[in-house]
Amino acid sequence: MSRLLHGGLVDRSRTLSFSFDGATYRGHPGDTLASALLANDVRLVGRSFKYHRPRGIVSAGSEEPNALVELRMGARREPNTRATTVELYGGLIAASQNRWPSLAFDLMSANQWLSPFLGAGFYYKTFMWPSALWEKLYEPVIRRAAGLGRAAGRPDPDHYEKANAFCDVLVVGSGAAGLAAALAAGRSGARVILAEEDFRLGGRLLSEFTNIGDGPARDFAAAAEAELAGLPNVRIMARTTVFGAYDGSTYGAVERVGDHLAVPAPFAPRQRLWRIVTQRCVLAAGAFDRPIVFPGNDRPGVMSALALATYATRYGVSAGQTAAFFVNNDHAFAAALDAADAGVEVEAIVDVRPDPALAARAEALGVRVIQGEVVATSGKRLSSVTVRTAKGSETFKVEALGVSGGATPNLNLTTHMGGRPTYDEALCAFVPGALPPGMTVAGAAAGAFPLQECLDTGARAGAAAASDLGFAVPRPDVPRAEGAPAGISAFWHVEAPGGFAFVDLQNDVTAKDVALAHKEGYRAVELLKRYTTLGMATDQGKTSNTAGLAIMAHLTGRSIAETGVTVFRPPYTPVAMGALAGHHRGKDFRPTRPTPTHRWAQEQGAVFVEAGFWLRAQYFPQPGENDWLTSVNREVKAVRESVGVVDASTFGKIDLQGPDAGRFLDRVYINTFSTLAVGKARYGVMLREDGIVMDDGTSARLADDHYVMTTTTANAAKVYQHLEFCLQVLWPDLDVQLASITEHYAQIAVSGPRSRDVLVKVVDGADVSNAALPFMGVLETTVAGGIPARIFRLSFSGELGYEIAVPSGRGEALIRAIMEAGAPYGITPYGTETLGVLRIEKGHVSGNELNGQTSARDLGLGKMASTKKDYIGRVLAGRPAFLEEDRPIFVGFRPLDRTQRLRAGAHFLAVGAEPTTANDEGYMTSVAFSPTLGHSIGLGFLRNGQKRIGETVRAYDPVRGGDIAVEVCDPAFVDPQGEKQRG
Amino acid sequence: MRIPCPYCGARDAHEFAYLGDATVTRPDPAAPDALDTFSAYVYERANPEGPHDEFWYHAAGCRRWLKVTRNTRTHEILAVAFARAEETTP
Amino acid sequence: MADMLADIAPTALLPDGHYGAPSEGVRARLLPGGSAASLVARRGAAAALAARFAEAGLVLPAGPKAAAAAGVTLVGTGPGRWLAFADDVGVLPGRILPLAQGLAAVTDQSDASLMFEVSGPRVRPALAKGVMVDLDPSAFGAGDAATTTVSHVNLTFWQVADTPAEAPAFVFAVPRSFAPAFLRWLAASAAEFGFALSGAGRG
Amino acid sequence: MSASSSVNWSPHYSAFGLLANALTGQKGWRPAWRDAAPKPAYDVIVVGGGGHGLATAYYLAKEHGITNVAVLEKGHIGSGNAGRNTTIIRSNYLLPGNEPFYEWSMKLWEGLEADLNFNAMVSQRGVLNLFHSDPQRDAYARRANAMRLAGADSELLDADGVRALAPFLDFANARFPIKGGLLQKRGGTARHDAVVWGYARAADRRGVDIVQNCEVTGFLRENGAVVGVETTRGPVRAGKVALAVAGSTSRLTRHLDLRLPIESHALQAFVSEGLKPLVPGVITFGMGHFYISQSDKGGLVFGGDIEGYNTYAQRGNLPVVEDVCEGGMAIMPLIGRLRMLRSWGGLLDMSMDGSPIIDVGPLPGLYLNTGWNYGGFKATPASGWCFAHTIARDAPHALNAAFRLDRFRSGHVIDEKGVGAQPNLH
Ligand SMILES: Cc1cc2nc3c(=O)[nH]c(=O)nc-3n(C[C@H](O)[C@H](O)[C@H](O)COP(=O)(O)OP(=O)(O)OC[C@H]3O[C@@H](n4cnc5c(N)ncnc54)[C@H](O)[C@@H]3O)c2cc1C
Ligand SMILES: NC(=O)c1ccc[n+]([C@@H]2O[C@H](COP(=O)([O-])OP(=O)(O)OC[C@H]3O[C@@H](n4cnc5c(N)ncnc54)[C@H](O)[C@@H]3O)[C@@H](O)[C@H]2O)c1
Ligand SMILES: Cc1cc2nc3c(=O)[nH]c(=O)nc-3n(C[C@H](O)[C@H](O)[C@H](O)COP(=O)(O)O)c2cc1C
Ligand SMILES: [Zn+2]
Repeated sequence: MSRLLHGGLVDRSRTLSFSFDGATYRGHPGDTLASALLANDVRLVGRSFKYHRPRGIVSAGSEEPNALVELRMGARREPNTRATTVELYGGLIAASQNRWPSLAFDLMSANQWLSPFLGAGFYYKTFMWPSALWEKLYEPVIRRAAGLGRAAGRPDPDHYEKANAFCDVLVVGSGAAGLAAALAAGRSGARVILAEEDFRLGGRLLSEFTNIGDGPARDFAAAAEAELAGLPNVRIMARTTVFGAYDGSTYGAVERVGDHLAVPAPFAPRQRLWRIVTQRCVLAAGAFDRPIVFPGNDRPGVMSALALATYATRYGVSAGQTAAFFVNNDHAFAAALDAADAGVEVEAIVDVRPDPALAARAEALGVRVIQGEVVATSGKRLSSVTVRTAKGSETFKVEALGVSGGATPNLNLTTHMGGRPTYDEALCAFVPGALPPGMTVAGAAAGAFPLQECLDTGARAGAAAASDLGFAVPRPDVPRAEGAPAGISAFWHVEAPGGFAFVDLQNDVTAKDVALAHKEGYRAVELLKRYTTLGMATDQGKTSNTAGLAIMAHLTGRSIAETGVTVFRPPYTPVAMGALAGHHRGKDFRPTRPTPTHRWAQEQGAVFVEAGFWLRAQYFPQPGENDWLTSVNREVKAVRESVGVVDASTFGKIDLQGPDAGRFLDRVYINTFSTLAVGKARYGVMLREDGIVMDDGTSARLADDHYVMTTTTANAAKVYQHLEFCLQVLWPDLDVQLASITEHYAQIAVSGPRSRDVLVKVVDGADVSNAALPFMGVLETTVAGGIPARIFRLSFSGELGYEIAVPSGRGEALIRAIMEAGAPYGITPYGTETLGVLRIEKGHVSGNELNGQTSARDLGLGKMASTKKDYIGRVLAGRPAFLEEDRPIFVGFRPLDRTQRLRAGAHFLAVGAEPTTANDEGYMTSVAFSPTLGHSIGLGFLRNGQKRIGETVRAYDPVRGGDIAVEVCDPAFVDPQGEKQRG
Repeated sequence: MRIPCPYCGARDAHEFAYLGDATVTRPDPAAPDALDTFSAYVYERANPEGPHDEFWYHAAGCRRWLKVTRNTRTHEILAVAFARAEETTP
Repeated sequence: MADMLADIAPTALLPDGHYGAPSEGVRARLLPGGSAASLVARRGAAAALAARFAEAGLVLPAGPKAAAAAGVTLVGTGPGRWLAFADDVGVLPGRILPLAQGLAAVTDQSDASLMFEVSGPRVRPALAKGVMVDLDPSAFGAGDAATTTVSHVNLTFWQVADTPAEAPAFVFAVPRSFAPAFLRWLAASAAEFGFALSGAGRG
Repeated sequence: MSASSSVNWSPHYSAFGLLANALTGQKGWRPAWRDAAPKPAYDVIVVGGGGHGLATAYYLAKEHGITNVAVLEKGHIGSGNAGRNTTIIRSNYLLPGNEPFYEWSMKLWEGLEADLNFNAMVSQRGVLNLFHSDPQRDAYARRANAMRLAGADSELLDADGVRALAPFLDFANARFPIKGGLLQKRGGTARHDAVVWGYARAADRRGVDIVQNCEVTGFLRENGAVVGVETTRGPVRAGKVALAVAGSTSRLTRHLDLRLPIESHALQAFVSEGLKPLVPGVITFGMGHFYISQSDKGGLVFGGDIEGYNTYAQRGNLPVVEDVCEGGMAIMPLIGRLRMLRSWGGLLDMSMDGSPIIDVGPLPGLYLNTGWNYGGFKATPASGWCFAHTIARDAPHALNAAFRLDRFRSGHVIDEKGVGAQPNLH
């Protein structure tokens, strides 16, 4: 056990047991998986990406590049989970990943001996011969070796949700700077959200043995938290990572609601996505401790100096029986002393600088200070380090080495909207450049490293944000903090012979790889990144990027500032895709819209089909019918011979009123509506301004200044939006009012020769005779005992037919009444399939023909277009291409051999023509088996089709093995004169 | 991105449908060169970098067409107004 | 959690009952059907219309607000556009139509929406899971209304006029065909606080 | 090859070379391409060092013997869409104006590595477009047959066929059930950066100057003709100036007072953390905006719809991120616990009919290559090949004959999606 005897913010009174790679261990509440593993002396936790080198834990936070595990089991398995951010819970199960057969013995580690061949970009130069082997051999091998963890192969069983929050000031991070900012803003009354990714507030304050005011820094954090918790205008969100900065001062954040539990609490989500809309943001995200590149720097046991100290101070864990530090800055030096204070056996602090400011304090604690550089390490897990000094070299035994090359401000969120960091020579670090609107940066994230500056900049930023917004900010009362020096001397890379010196631990990018990229001309930082994959791993190079750039700068002889830096993009840390989807998965991916008669249709045994968000009855199988075609044939026959009923409520319906309604319709339809008589309906076609058909439907005139329009189901919203555009933008002088009535009305169609007989029984006495309600007539009356209704005598099927619109709440009652009234005639419910067959038999165009590529002329509707007026799309429908003879025109098709089946999607070729694009003459859009005719029929577009009626062409369908001769015919297969619908 | 709708207040842009360039106006359909002017109206765009006048429709809100001036480089919204000038407010 | 909805058809309203945690943090009630209409002022007639309504003791709010008077709730949904709701089915044809005569287009919308009253001690945090409008009392108070999109459903809602900031009640007018989806979202969102649904019947 | 011996050309890549260098401390490597400075004049200037610009230069040299060519790139090569796309290659187009062109591109991909002596990791693992309704199936059948007519491969799968390829999709509880898919087995992915570097190196080895950090800021005009460009590194004259700057096209044509049928829009793309092999090929969802593949490094590479508004900011917003992940969860609910690692955006040249423009003009001396929408990566070889032909011969090749600029005026638009003159809907 490496648990120190006392100290740390873990609850030693309670023990949690957990397992890693099958062995059982114990930890305490307050531990992370990483601290608990270290406490149990587990140092080897994973294997690296390319060379499968043994790796341990290097950080104590979300920047962790190494200690990635598969957490949980079965469908809940989460690959690539950073042990350093997993809050320990009882029963936790984790396993190492990217190793085979075992973590201790990984065969793929042989890769490291091949490293001379596997340098940066090696794959671009090889595996090309023979080319067929790429997919068959090389790529599968590369793929199996690459990747990290394994996804669970099953649907995620947990629930996610999204939530919205609004505030005046969002503070990101709850270290000294964040707490000071939240206090300053919160005390003014501004609405503040304080988001902290850790499960405990305090940031570095939890890990540093320093004083603020009269007490330990931790106490300050606790007191600040208590005060903030007491302010009603402040909301503290722990376990919440702000992952992205977006336009409109919108921030994305993810709250890990249930990740610290074995399974999420009942009825609570696993994670919650927050969209936070704020006026101001104070970024107080701290800084990362970055490594120094030296040979052997990836040995398990080599870690960040601050992390080593954090494990000791916050978790009461010594990362090894003995430890040493290798640093170039005071902050890490102080952390080393904190570690010693906490009880870690510190052998030595190796500092590259001649006189570290804190040397005296170290000596006082009995810690040796060596001026020099670590040049080598050894051991499967670290057992010794070799230091090069002015006097020569020295090797000594240690189990842990804390390394720090300085602090890298955590400015990740500042670049999400295009800001570029700038290099600060004095700090040896990139600091934020241009900021997203409304953002300020405080504390270490801004390069204000000393604790006092963190408090000061935080308080200032919080106060400024609130006062900017008009809040009266009380004079910030910033406590005094113990001053620690913040000296640093630039130092990146120990040039020494020997083993691998890693820049990017996770992607196995070495200093040699950077040199190779330089040699091959991939010198721009973005090219360096892409050629070597530096910074592209799951940690996004939070700790490694700067050293990589520094090495490239050294090679090119340019400064680091000139060399520049790659940018961070959202998310700050990887975000579960489940959280980004929230509630919207499975059946809840999108709303399901039932029609008004859904329940009734269910009772009738309907099979349903998706139509956009709607669910419509597709057909109504009867007992004994075991394929859909039998049912559909029966339904079609019923309509043609007697009567059928279908729910047509999904059509878009728009109410148009106002003195200019008629004139308006004249401008949006190709045909004329202002002359339509009151009480009559007319079929209309609308174009887009580019001359292509947008939609079709009927509009009826209910009064001089009142029309009602129907649109296709698919285009309901689009047409409404278009009409509003015409009214509000194109012709604001027209006095027309629109209202969507799609939801208010159920619309039930009754069709077939006996439909009038049924209607007579359904209406409350109104005269619906042919004379009173002729074809295309409209009647407002009541039905089924007082239900207000509009009856339109329309026909999509070609039969005598009516569409009855009633308030949607009464739709079910109406259809039941119709069924009852129709019983004597064997009234038959039908669905979308039969609707399709009926309209294909009749040669009516529908969605497959109105595909956004066809003009009115193409559809055979050119004659409808008025030549007496302008309308949307008229001018551009007159372009030369639209008038070409050769354009595919709407016609019908039937197989020469009537037993053959037609297929939508077949293309037409002249008989004997080569199947080439050049010979392509059109395509079949819709087909059906016509029970009325007893054979398959089709609709489609054929070059110059109208003129070729009677010709034979090939319907070529190679993708389904079809190639049949078809006869071109008029599209109206049934009742071409339209006598039935008028009868 | 949030668009301050003059009626509804600031809303996330995903409540709106975008149409694009609001500087073009429907030409005279009766003019002899209508084919050219309509082609230009429908297809040709300045596509500027910087301030851009554009149409947005508040589809999930008040269903008004808005004329928004937005910087296409920064996404800053510079001005918003109803497309129909004398919108029948209140 | 996801299982809570797994066996309920997405095409029907959730059945009445209690969902989620045992507490009752959020309540929703399907309001009995009344009558509803949309009102759209004729070109340039909004002011005259408002004046005429005012004379009749009704308030046409000049913005996204809900005003209740004399048994009618008038909700602003756009410039010159309102939704009118009344419990009594006779009110709209009887009063609104004659008032609007010549100044506005009136369209019956009585069956267009289902109306849910949503309340309870945790109503705001539950609604925040879909409503993208700031519901803090400082930003949205009694009588405020919004037309917006919630969990892929476009709808209009308002805070009931006489409900206080500490115990607000909201009415959601949800397009009828989207009501099942709305309730599924609401139940999922309110489950952690405990959710009681009534008025929706057997579903 | 016209290489002069004074230049340090990149050596030929071979297994032997790799071995030799491994044993000699990588001493033999040279820059993959020279970092050229602009000369005062060239026969042809190609503006834009993305895939299309570099391929154009390469084919000018290789196919037409025109080697006095410069590619001027404002940043580093591949910093535009070429370096930020989701790498899908396919030739599953519908319309006659498009399909033969994209099929030619497929053919060039198939021989690319041997041609360039650079492994661009062209991986023909299949592109599967799911469909969820009968009308969608009909539309895909029409497309599949159009592909066959152009000599491409295509298959129409039913739900069982899809299940056999991708058993991890949601066949049990999907809001929009999977009814089948259109499969192009020859489709797949290629490594985006490698394509850029491969063309750059191959063009360089044929004498083309690749000039980085050289932004074109205006044009040199004489008698109405374009005779060169202004750049941040001074004026450069040229017999012909060819634009291949994708989403930046209007920024340049503004200097010539041209209004084009182009809008600039942003598309985001996403990559997950690295995973062991999971997704075999490319899969697209037919009822939402989501498509996915897996890179050789193990990251799931995925994307969805464009942002939908004109923009020159190379980034997107949260609603699209959510929309994409909702689509992902809708068909592949096992991704719930996998994590999005990085998102980024690219600047698309969305055209008014969703199809490209490769043409001579519209001014003398000027040549246009634009309108690639979200789909120009797959076009890279054919675009370069056809553009080179168009520049060299002053006339389009039959393969790009439909990509004329005047098609909008004549009405010969090529609108695959049928949404009309609204770029954000293509
Ligand atoms: C997120 C995303 C995903 C995509 N996915 C796919 C996909 O899966 N499959 C597919 O086929 N296509 C895809 N595309 C589209 C494809 O990437 C582009 O169509 C294609 O890359 C464009 O051609 P290009 O490579 O030449 O463009 P770019 O790489 O953008 O090249 C243009 C170059 O011009 C330079 N430039 C601009 N202005 C100037 C100037 N003034 N002076 C000098 N240089 C200048 C730019 O810096 C840039 O390097 C995607 C695009 C994006 C953004
Ligand atoms: N003297 C030096 O040279 C030096 C250098 C660096 C740091 N420091 C010390 O480090 C501390 C810096 O204080 P600070 O307040 O600036 O930082 P901090 O590191 O104490 O706190 C930052 C907090 O932000 C959180 N965080 C980061 N990104 C986040 C995100 N996207 N979403 C939510 N939470 C996020 C972190 O978990 C952390 O708790 C001080 O204690 C200072 O003394 C000193
Ligand atoms: C196909 C593809 C795969 C990518 N894989 C990764 C990856 O594994 N890790 C990573 O950090 N970035 C990856 N990226 C994204 C790049 O880091 C970078 O974001 C992208 O090229 C855009 O450049 P920019 O972010 O510098 O603007 C990938 C990009 C593409 C196009
Ligand atoms: Zn609005």
